[in-house]
Amino acid sequence: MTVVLEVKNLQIAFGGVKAVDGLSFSVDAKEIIAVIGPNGAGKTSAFNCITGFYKPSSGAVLLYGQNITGKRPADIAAAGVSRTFQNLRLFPDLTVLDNVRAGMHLYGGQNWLDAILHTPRFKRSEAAYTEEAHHWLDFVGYSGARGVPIRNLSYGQQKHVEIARALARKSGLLLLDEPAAGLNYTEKRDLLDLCQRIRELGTAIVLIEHDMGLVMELSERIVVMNFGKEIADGTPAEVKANPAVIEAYLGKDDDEEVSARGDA
Amino acid sequence: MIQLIWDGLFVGSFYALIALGYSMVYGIIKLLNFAHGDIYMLGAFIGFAVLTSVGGIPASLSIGALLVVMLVSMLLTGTAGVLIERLAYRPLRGAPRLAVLITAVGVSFSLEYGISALAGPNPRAFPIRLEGNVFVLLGARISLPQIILMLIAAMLMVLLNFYVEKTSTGRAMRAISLDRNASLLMGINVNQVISRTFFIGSALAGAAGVMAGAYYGKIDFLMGFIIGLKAFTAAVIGGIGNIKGAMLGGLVLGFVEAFGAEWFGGQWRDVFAFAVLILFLTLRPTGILGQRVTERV
Amino acid sequence: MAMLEFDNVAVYYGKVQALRGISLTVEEGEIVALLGNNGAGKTTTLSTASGLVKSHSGRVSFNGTDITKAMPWNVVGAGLIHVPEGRRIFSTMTVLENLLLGGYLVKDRALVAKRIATVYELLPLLAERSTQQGGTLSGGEQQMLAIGRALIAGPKMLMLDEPSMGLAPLIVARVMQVISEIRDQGTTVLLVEQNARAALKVTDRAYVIDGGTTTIEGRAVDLLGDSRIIDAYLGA
Amino acid sequence: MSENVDTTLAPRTTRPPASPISRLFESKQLGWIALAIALLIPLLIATPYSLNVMTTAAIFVLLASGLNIVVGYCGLLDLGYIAFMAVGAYTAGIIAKAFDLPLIFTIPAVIIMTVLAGLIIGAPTLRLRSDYLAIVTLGFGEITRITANNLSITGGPSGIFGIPGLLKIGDFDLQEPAVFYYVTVLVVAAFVLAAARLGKSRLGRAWRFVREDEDAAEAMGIHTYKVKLMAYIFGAVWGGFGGILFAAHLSAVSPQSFVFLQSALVLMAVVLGGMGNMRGVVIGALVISLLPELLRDLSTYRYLVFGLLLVVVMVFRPQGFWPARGYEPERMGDVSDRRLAKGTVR
Amino acid sequence: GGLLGGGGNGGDSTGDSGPIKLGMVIPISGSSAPTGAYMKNGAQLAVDEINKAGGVLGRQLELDVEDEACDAQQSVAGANKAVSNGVVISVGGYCSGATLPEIPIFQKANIPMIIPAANSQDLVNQGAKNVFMINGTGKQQSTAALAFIKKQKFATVALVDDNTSYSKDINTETKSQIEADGAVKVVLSTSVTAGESDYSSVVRDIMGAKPALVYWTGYYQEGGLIINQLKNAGFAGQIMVADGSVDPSLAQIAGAGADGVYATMTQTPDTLKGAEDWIASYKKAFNSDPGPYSTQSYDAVRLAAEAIKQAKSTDGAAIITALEAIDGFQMFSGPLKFTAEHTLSSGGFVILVIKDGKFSLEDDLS
Ligand SMILES: Nc1ncnc2c1ncn2[C@@H]1O[C@H](COP(=O)(O)OP(=O)(O)OP(=O)(O)O)[C@@H](O)[C@H]1O
Ligand SMILES: Nc1ncnc2c1ncn2[C@@H]1O[C@H](COP(=O)(O)OP(=O)(O)OP(=O)(O)O)[C@@H](O)[C@H]1O
Ligand SMILES: CC(C)C[C@H](N)C(=O)O
Ligand SMILES: [Mg+2]
Ligand SMILES: [Mg+2]
Repeated sequence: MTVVLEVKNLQIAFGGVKAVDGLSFSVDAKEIIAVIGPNGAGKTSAFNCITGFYKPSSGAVLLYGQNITGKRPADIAAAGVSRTFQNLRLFPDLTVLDNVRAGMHLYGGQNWLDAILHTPRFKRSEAAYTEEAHHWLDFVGYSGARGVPIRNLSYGQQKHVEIARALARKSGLLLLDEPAAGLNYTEKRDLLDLCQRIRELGTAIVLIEHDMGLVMELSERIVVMNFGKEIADGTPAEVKANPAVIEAYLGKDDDEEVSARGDA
Repeated sequence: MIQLIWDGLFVGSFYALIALGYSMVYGIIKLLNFAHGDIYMLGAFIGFAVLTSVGGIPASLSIGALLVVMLVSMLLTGTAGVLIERLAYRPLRGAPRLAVLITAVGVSFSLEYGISALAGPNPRAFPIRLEGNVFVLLGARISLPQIILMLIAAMLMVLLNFYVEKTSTGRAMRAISLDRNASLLMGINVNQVISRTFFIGSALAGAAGVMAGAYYGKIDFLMGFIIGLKAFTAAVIGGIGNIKGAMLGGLVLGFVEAFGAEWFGGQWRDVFAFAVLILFLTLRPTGILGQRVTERV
Repeated sequence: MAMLEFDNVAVYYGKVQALRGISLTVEEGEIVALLGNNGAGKTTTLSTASGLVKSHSGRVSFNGTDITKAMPWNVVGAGLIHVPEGRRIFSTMTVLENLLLGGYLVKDRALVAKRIATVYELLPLLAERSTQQGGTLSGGEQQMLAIGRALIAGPKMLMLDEPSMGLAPLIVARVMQVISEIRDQGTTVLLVEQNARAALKVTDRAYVIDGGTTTIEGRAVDLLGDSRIIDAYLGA
Repeated sequence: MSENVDTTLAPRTTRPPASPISRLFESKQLGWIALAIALLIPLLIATPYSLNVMTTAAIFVLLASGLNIVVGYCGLLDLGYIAFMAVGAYTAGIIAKAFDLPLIFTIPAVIIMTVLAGLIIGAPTLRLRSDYLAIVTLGFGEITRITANNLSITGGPSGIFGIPGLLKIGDFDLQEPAVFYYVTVLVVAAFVLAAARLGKSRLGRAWRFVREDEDAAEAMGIHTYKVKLMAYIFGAVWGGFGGILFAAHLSAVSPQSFVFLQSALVLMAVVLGGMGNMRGVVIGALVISLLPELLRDLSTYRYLVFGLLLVVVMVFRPQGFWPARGYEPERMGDVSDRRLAKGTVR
Repeated sequence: GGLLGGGGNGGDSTGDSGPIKLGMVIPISGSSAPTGAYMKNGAQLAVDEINKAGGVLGRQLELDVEDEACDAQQSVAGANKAVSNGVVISVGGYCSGATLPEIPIFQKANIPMIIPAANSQDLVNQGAKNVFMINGTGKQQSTAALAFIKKQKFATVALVDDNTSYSKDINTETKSQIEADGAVKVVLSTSVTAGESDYSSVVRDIMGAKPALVYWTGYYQEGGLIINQLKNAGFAGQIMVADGSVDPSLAQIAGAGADGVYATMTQTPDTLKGAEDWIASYKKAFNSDPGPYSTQSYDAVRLAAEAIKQAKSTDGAAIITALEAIDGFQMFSGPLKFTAEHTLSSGGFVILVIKDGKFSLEDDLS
């Protein structure tokens, strides 16, 4: 198994708050890993450190063994990390298709001179962009209008577009920050299915999620954080039974909040 | 040297007073109100009209008369600001920000050439002129009118700062600037608060206009243009949208200009001032007091 | 008399019709849930009540007064408070300032202070963070703040748009508990939730919105056993 | 945007699908029709005045199309855009006069100088957001003008006069007003077309991504710095060519032509026309440059009326005359906007 | 005619019937607008008088005023408009910077220019055959200034301009003449930015340099402020201003300190004997006092009429020949005879002084 991502002893603090305080985990190819933990545990901050939006104060992030710690987001993205955001970060005035095309920026295929001269190369690459965009929208099961600006979409629709955009990046690692938030039961089932199909593309997934049903069913391993620290790392079954995790996060009455239950 | 600092401080307080209105309006509706300098001009002309219609004023009364005229002018420019917002800016709520900016330029043209059509394009000598004892302090010549004007300016600024920082209307202003729809859900009458902001900002500019008329002695229909740009600059140096920053920015700009003129000669003063500004902003991209918005991703 | 009543309300965004005749009632003291797929029109329904969105036709009334055309601040003044989707915390203001803004229309300062104290009791996490900037709170912390902020206004009725979104399981339970506590203290609640199972546990009645119209209505206990609901929103 | 929210509550632009008329307007042929009209007009009215005004308007269109790259596409508020035209005009004027060269031969030098100017102005502004950027660009504009006013190589406040024409071969002089008008229109049309094409390319999309959300753009692997610099450079080159035409047209360059107001007017053209949409911007530029001329006979009331008209127009058309539509065909080769936001995801 | 109508009625006044059109491109908007109004009135007065007396060549005169806002681009449009409207001669020109690019346009259209006010040396340097200047040039003004400075034995001089071409022109010219002469010392030569209110920095510089005379070469708006601020700062030396500052408002703006301020200026109606009637008729026509360049504009029109009369034609070349031949035509600045450069033989500069807020003749430098 090749190791895709390795996070070693990551730390970052804001003022007095140690948002991430010594996080370490690694992700193998095609693996799906969940990061869970109470609100404010530092999950999103960890994502931000990995993707270069925050500069970690110490620790290292290795992608395919190559150190990417502290590089700027665009370089990390180019190195092969793709992500979605907890609060949607789409381009609201642009069309659905353009939003997905954003994920294909690194494909290249044309330069500005091609564009000005409308060379055949340019036309070919534009056609390819559009075709790919439709492909990824179909892949995530998006059935809404595609030529309209993102603003006109409901929240759930936007979530799908964001995933399509991230997939269009075709990178080996996908970080999803709470993809199921705001989705109802049926939609979560679709998401589950989608993640499995993504894995089949050869992409490893790290997802932050609060929906335990989804997490338990989907992930091979779960990293649990609390107050920036890692309090557990193991299989779903191990984590579920871990008293510290129950205490800090799950609560005793574990099936209460699970809307997408494992046995569904 | 002391003279230099004093002169910079004095001009700077004019900049600051106008920058305040700029910054307030910017803070709340993110509008670079290019017509703001023209409100200052309007204030001066209202003062002029009031004074000439009253007729001769005994020189001894000039400070008192000035204060009264200033109040009248503040009231009227404030109202003008509210009207302009109503008619020209409010219909553009929710429109792209630059659209409002262009409207503001249109308003600026209208004010300038409207006054020029009404009062003629000639510069006018202001009917009262603040003249007073000059004394020398640490080698700098300082005049009584300068001190009085700076006191008035400082007082207005302190009041305003209190209003914005400590009252609930002030808090509402800041809230609107952050998220207008969420402010609506707090029960904030957004229209009313914006109107108030325009009133206050414009009244301050009006006060500055009267003060400038009385101190410098000349007013004309284009007098707001350059100082408007300066105030804009000052507001940005201070951290646009930030009230204290605007005051500070005004004073800093006054100093930088004074030193620029001293070191490089009058013709290079603005080049120096802008170069300093650019350099400064590259080092501190959000101005002196502007919040470094740690964007959460 | 119903506390909140929608009578055949239609809403357009430009030429897109989002609501195609919503009718519903919420009685005083009830917790009513609104369920529905993404894009069904739940958020639009709440926004219409709070005056953020203007309806095309139909009528909305609150406590017997017609608020169809009321301005948002008048709706708030009447005691109908909307906690919006996505929390919408004032990001560069402190937690305390956010709470104070919740009490913007309350002229009695002592009352505001008292309510803040109550909120701090109810949601102790906020007390700890009272001087932190709202924008730097974690998602769950922000949701607490949004609810707390709404309570400072002293609402007669609270409309919550997906309050459990992004919250940890323990907190979801806590939020639902807080919602029942709020109701027990006399505040009526209209709750939009994707987490139907959690929502139906605390609600009295629920409506399902589909394609901009209210399709199913019933008591929560009944709906929990309704196959249409189970298939679409609960899972077996 | 730092808002910690989704966009559901934010004011949205909801534009209906294209009506048949606007579809006609958006057709590919429109540009050619406009060009044909521009080329035919002199056959109807060819007074020195109308030629002069139309030439000025055409140059203004070029400027607006350049600024549209910076502001409309990339969202960088530039209040000192006229500086690029100044750099172009002075470079061309100085070189042409010093070596008594037709202006056409100064093109390489102008490109070099404007690219440099784009880099110099772009580099320090890259970290700045929106309005801080505005003041810095305004500052650069003023620095450029005042420097030109104070240096002797630029002719000081009087500027440079008697600049040679674009090109003269025997009896054929491009400077002949009607000929010059045609040359200008063709050059401008080429630049406008190029700018419009850039807008619809990978680079053009990258500009828009940066405009909408820099962080998200970075996450897509887009180097926001590089992309913004490209916008400045293209804008600068467009401005530089505007400068050459300007110098040729007036045969004179002086600092008063590059005051802040000029930058504001170009910006006005872009916004009034419809940011980001090249066709709209062309119309905006024509309106902004022709309107004051049409109002010339009002003499003293000219700018009062101009100002009021601006306000009224903006109030009634806040998006500009012809904004970027924000829609595209649903499928390739599909002209209609099928299935408007009706479909829900499930 | 508007933008589109320009061609329709243009051209015919060069024919033999209808009114003869005089073009006048001057600032109607912008910060120089006040002077534009004075000039327009002065010209209109002459047109009316001439028309009342039967016109020229049996035809009436008509003034075509175009705005240039002191901006090159606008003046080019204005000049082209005038050409399209069929003017046979131009009698405008206030801002040198805006007037310069008009020259090739009028030249190409074979239209002579009588420039009443603009007087930068650059205008002369163009060497255009069709340009005639009836205001003294910058060089002549500097010469007059130096003559007066030496006469009054001012040992040290500070030169201040406003960074416009006209103003800087006089500053540099005066400076080089003074330096060439050697008797007087220039202790400061600097610029300010026009359009502001606070000139404390230049005041500081002047106070530091302690000149016996300050020569302000810009316009009256800023001139008034600088005089006032200098006096408030306790400046004890003398102040002199150039012709751009000669305006009744100068003294009003400068306030109490204005008395005793000198000016280099061509004769104005106020200082001319026998101009009272003229002032009265101006007042009657426009209900206001004449201002700077009202007289020159008036003279420009009269001169144009005279030249057309002499040429017996409205053809440009004929008018130019007639203008070159004119000798002894009476103007406010005295009898006219153009030099080979088409400028006044003597600038006609005199020194005025402000007394009780009014300019009066101090020294005719003869
Ligand atoms: N830019 C910032 N400035 C200051 N504090 C921050 C910043 N970003 C995060 N924090 C703080 O760091 C802690 C961790 O936040 P983070 O967003 O990573 O939590 P999380 O685990 O993603 O929580 P949730 O599940 O609620 O989204 C929180 O206490 C938060 O307030
Ligand atoms: N401002 C808007 N402009 C255009 N269309 C809109 C706008 N807001 C919502 N819509 C459309 O109206 C419909 C209802 O949207 P709404 O946000 O009310 O749905 P919702 O039920 O809250 O969905 P979700 O669960 O995803 O939040 C959707 O189809 C959406 O695309
Ligand atoms: C005083 C004026 C006659 C000077 C004129 N403005 C010029 O530029 O030449
Ligand atoms: Mg998070
Ligand atoms: Mg919703």
